[in-house]
Amino acid sequence: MTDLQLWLSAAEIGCFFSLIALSYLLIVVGAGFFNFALGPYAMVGGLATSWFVVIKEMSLWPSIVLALLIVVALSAVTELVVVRPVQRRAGRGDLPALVAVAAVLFAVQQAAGLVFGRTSLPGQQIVTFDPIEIGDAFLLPNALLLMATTVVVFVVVALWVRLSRTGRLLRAVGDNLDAARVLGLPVGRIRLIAFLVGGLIAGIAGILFATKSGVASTSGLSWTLTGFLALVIGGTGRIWAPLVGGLVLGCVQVFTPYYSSDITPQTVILVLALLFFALKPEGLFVRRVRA
Amino acid sequence: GDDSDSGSDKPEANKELKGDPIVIGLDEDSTGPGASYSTIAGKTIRDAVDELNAGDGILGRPVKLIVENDESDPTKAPSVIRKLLDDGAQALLLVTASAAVNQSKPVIQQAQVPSIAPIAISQTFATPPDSDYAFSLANLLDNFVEVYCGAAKELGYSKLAIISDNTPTIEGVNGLLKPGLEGCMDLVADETAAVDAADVNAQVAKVKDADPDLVLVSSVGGNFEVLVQNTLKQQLPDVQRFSLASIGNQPDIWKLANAGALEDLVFMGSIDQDNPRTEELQDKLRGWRGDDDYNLTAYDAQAYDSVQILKQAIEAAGSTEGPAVLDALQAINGYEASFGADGFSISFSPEKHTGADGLCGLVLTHFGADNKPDGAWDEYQPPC
Amino acid sequence: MVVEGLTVTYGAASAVRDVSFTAPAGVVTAVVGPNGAGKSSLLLGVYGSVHARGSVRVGDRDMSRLSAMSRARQGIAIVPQGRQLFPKMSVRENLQVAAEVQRLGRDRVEAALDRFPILRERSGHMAGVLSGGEQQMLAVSRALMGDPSVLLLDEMATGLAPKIVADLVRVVRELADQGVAVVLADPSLNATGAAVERGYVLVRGEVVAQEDGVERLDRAYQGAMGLIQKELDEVDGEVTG
Amino acid sequence: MSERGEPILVGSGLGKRYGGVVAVDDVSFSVGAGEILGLVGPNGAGKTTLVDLITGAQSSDTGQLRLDDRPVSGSAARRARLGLARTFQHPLLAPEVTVLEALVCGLVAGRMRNPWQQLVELARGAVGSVRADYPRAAELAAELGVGDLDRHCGELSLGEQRLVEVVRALAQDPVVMLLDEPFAGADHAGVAGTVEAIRTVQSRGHAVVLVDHNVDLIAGLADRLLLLDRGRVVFDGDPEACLASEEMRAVYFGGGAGG
Amino acid sequence: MTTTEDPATRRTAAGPSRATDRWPPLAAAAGIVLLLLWMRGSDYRADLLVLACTYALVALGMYLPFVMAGSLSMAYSAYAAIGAYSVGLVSQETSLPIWLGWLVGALVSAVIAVLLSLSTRRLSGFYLAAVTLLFGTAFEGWLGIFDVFGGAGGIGQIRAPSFAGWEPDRTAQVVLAMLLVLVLATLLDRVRRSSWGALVRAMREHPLPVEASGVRTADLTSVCLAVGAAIASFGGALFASFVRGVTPETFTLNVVFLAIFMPLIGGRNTAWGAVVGALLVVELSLNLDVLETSGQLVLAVAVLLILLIAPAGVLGYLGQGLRAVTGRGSPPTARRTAEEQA
Ligand SMILES: Nc1ncnc2c1ncn2[C@@H]1O[C@H](COP(=O)(O)OP(=O)(O)OP(=O)(O)O)[C@@H](O)[C@H]1O
Ligand SMILES: Nc1ncnc2c1ncn2[C@@H]1O[C@H](COP(=O)(O)OP(=O)(O)OP(=O)(O)O)[C@@H](O)[C@H]1O
Ligand SMILES: [Mg+2]
Ligand SMILES: [Mg+2]
Repeated sequence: MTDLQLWLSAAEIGCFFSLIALSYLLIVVGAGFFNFALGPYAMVGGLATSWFVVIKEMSLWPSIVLALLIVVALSAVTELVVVRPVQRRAGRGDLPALVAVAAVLFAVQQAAGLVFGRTSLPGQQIVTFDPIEIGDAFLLPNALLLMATTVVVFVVVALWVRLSRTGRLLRAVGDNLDAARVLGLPVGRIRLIAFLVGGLIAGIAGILFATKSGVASTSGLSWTLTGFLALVIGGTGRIWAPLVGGLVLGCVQVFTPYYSSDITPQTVILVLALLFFALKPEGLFVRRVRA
Repeated sequence: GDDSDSGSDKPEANKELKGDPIVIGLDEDSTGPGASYSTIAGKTIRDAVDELNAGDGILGRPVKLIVENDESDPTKAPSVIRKLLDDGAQALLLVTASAAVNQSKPVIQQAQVPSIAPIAISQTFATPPDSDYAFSLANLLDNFVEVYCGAAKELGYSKLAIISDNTPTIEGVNGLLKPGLEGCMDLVADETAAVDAADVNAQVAKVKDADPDLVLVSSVGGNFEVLVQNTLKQQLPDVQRFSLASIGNQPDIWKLANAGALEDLVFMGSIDQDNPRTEELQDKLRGWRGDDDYNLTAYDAQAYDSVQILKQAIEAAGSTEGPAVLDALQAINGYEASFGADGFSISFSPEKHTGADGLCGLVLTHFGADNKPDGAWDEYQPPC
Repeated sequence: MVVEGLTVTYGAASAVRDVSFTAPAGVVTAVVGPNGAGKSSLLLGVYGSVHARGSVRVGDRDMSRLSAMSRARQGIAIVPQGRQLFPKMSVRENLQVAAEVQRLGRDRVEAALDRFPILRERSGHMAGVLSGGEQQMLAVSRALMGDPSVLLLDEMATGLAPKIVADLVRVVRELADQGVAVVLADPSLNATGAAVERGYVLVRGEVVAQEDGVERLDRAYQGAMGLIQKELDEVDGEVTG
Repeated sequence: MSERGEPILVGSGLGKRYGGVVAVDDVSFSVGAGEILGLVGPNGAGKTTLVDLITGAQSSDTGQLRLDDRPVSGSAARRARLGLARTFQHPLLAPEVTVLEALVCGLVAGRMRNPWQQLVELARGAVGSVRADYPRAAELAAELGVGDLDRHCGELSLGEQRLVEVVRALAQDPVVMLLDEPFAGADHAGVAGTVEAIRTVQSRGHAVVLVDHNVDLIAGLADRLLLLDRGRVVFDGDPEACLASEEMRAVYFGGGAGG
Repeated sequence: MTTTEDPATRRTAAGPSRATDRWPPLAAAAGIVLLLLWMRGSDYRADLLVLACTYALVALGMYLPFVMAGSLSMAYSAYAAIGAYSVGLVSQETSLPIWLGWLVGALVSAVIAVLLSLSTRRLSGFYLAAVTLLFGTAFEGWLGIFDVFGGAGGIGQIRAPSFAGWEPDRTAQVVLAMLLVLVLATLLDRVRRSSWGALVRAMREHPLPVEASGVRTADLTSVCLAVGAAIASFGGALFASFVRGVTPETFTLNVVFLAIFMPLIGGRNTAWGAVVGALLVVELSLNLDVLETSGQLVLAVAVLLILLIAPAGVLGYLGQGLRAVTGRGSPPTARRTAEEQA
């Protein structure tokens, strides 16, 4: 495990996974279910940016802003037009919401295919300087940007959730929705904020990661799944847990194929997960309260 | 529903065609993982049918194309074929992933409907069992092996590394390729990555450790191939890279690569601008699409040729009766293809349902510094 | 506070039907009734956190159109029934959340922690690990945090030891004396009767009696329950007979 | 069946601490056949925790428990199979289950002790050979005054839910039934139903452990009172004596104010 | 195939009534006859029906653990694949009748389901979803790697099913498949309304009191998952027996998502909802030419519309309509605690 290049790769993709996982976590905290539509949000972020730049020949920054607006709008629509009415009508519990966002996942993916085309588009380089050479390894400008952004996002979100008014209300809504409603917390607004911030982070992640090998309308599902895995590995107990999860997942994905061509990363993750659950059955970072 | 760009001059339908239309079923992969290449062929098939309808049709009858999408899902493929048959398809064109194509063989066999897989390169489809009515056009993988080995011998490559994606299609391809390649080179590294992998530095690092003369990327193309080529270019800038056909036939993908990342990559092309029929078809497509820069791909040519071959066969048979058309197809001999080198031809016989005659349907093509194919590779070309 | 024509519905069923009542400032008004009569629904309807029709006025301000949060900011406070806390947040954070809803300062949070010694002691613990009574204390001091002008107490004494109840009764009386309109809902007047001055009997979502004085109220309640018992017996008789 | 008064459930030296908080401290008690043991004490005295320790909802740090003279240990489910049934201080009823179904759960639980029994019961459910549970549950509900059997538990008021929980516990036909504040927020009918349930258990020669702050009620029902304060037993004995005791006044009523 | 949905009218105090027990299967039997009339002669429609039965079995497999017990397992693609490959392997490696593959597949799936659930028995449902998801994706990889499974090409030319010398033709196979679905749905629906079902549904929201009444909820969850996995593996076995082939890509994660959709769009208050959902999914994603191609988009939008318009699913909606017509009972009032002020 001395090849620096591999560590850099692991860190890069790990950062991407952890950003998606962080968006998951925010929505888990605020709304109490897994928003499987996050992968497609990230995809739309990346794809729309490239579409504006490549097909519509707009310049980069307006494209990014426009794409992020689209993503954030999508996220808001998911909450306002889909999840909220569905939960109101079908009763609470995560089942209807889960099914609804799974449907959104497919709808966004297909709709993006219709709008932006089904072929891949190249990701847009936001910063351009020569790759930094560290020993015989290269750090690409966008990888550096992705890592730096990840650190900033995590710090900001952690502070926000812990210390800000909205952050505290967000945790309260996630902790006991009934109580939040009874006390008159602005539940709808808080949840919307969770979706907006979650969508924004996913969108940024998608834009930054698209430079790696382009982005296509079908990227959404696999991003949804890898983000979910990162969340699983890290757990939902702490804000920085997704970062841990994402980096672990990144390492597994990079180093498994390096050390064995027969064992797939999925197998390694499965074995790791089983071992981990066997050794630490109470899970990571759980907080127990009484019944 | 096709997009009719303003600048195009699409052929107008000939109003004089009479009689029941001849129904051709098209299984296209318009939304699944194979959409990026399947739709290229699908579009050209539509154009070719429009062209027929603007001319004499087939047997003086109009041609109707019915389209279904199996999303590259082998589970769905047989049903999609049956649906096309239910809707009256008298011949089938299958431009979908090979795993899906292979699943539909028993259905085709049972229904006795002549079927062509224009872009398939796997042996399985057009060889027994259940292949009485199944035909393929392009050069198959054993030809690929001959060409790669020919190049290796000519240029003195002895250490080969392969990087593959994990799709069933490629696994099938590799199963046929590898034994052949091992006959002419040492396989020093054989790496696989998930087709949706986010990073392939690990695989490339292992390839680097093996110090090969030649790296072959075996993939369905798309983002995966770009990721590999980007990484290879960075980590092993001086090693010769070969690829299968896909990357050359997916113009949209080239843009995804880092600047110059595809330079000197050699792929198994099938387009040779010296072939007059190639040029003719390219001009046609440019006209139809109103795009003067359109670069003809092998998928376009193979799709176009398959429609022409069907037309020939049905007209020779005088009807659309399956067995009659089958006989006529098996009598196709020396059809001059619009892909491959000048002189490349396609023939079928009862024993040979794979069309390509000889190796020169394949043209080793290399990329230029602008990440675009830059014509036939100077170093080596297969003999005809 | 004046409430007119209040109707609370859950989906198709209505829990409170067209109830009107007043809760004058400076007075402790009780709402008594059997389990399921609609007392809690009534209080929540007044507070604005369930779907309700009808008008709620405090002084001359009409609250009917306001959200629960706005009503809280206008000085309505509630001790809801059941465990309406945020179990995985600390005791202090629970108070902070309520303070944020009402836009109150930090000092209020600290003051609320001091209302019961145990809360200060446990201020860093998660609210979910407190004992039932301790949780109730947290809910009470949360409601008293912001100097409300209307105080809605739903089974305030639930799970509290007699000593604490006695203290609370005293506090409630004091607040009333300072001009707060207190509404106290309970299925029985045993524990909290000492605080009550007047009240309503609520049965099946409707007000069936209004009385001044605890004894008279209690008698009216007993009477209403006896009536119901008789009604039930009659129905039973019809069915079996 | 044990002779009345013969100890059924005996705890000795039970203790539990959470970090620095001592919730239960060296508590010993005993409850006999047909007896009712009342647990009283100020808020946070450790009553619920003691119930948790007995039923296995929490594991105890110290002490032993014997039921019918056999040691009791292990998970909550295991102890329940030995005959312990309980209610929760805050009712825990699944909102989408009807009242009748909630009671049926109590009846069927005893037949599903291990995976095999669960499979067998599943098969019996599939072929529809178990229909007796529903009428029996309905009968029980009628006896204890639980109405609205077809309503969903989530639609019940809190007081109604509490009574349903008591009846569910009774449906398990427990050897020892532990009720955590069943009278809190109950109306006349609720109190009557709960008392009926307690009497039923008692009449079967089984025991009841009763926690509540309604001292009058509990003193009237219980054969014995255990007064807890800060996790320790400060008084153990006859209800009358307990009510009159100095300890009671000091730790519970405070300043002489009677219940 | 409609049942009365409202649990409140569904049961009298005497328990599940015999009338509501009987007529859904009768309606379903009538449905089978109609579907057979519709299918007559068309191979394609036979395919669709078998695909619908396959999906229905996978969805029924999810019914017990997911809809009733609330445990989301995402390994259903793997269970279906296990069923299919068992049939394939029995056909390829032995000369035993292929229906043995059905049993083997069910057994193996059940065992795996139990092992996976044991590994997370003390964790929240989220971890079960995760582990099963991991298993599902890893399993797909293993199918491609190990030679016995035939690599990427999978196993083809599976022997035709036969029972004691009788080889049912395609139509007979379709009929058998539909009967199997009918029987399983009937049984599952009875289970849902039995006391066992009540306990499982109670456990979903609050495991603690169930545990406190003497039932190990972890065991009960495992039992649900095992039974569900076995039923889902029948789906795979059915598909492989009918299509007579299977590849690693036959059952992918897509199937899992579809199976999550099905019980909800059909109606989660009855096991028949899963069946109706499967029919709808097949109809929407394969047989409908609304947008020439994008079945997935149509399906996704349809799912959303159903969730919004008929939250109790299609059957729930029909049931409500039926009740409105016959004037029996009131619509179910969903639990709406402290509904948010508009
Ligand atoms: N979330 C809900 N959904 C449907 N019905 C409800 C809901 N909450 C309460 N109800 C019904 O509304 C009626 C009034 O309930 P409410 O809780 O207001 O009664 P209560 O008088 O406070 O009773 P208790 O003394 O038991 O607390 C009851 O019949 C109850 O079943
Ligand atoms: N998990 C825990 N962590 C920290 N402290 C705890 C925990 N569980 C209980 N306690 C503390 O233990 C003490 C005893 O709690 P318990 O619930 O047993 O009291 P109780 O006698 O039932 O009181 P009440 O009458 O208010 O219900 C309380 O002070 C409580 O805060
Ligand atoms: Mg109430
Ligand atoms: Mg307690």
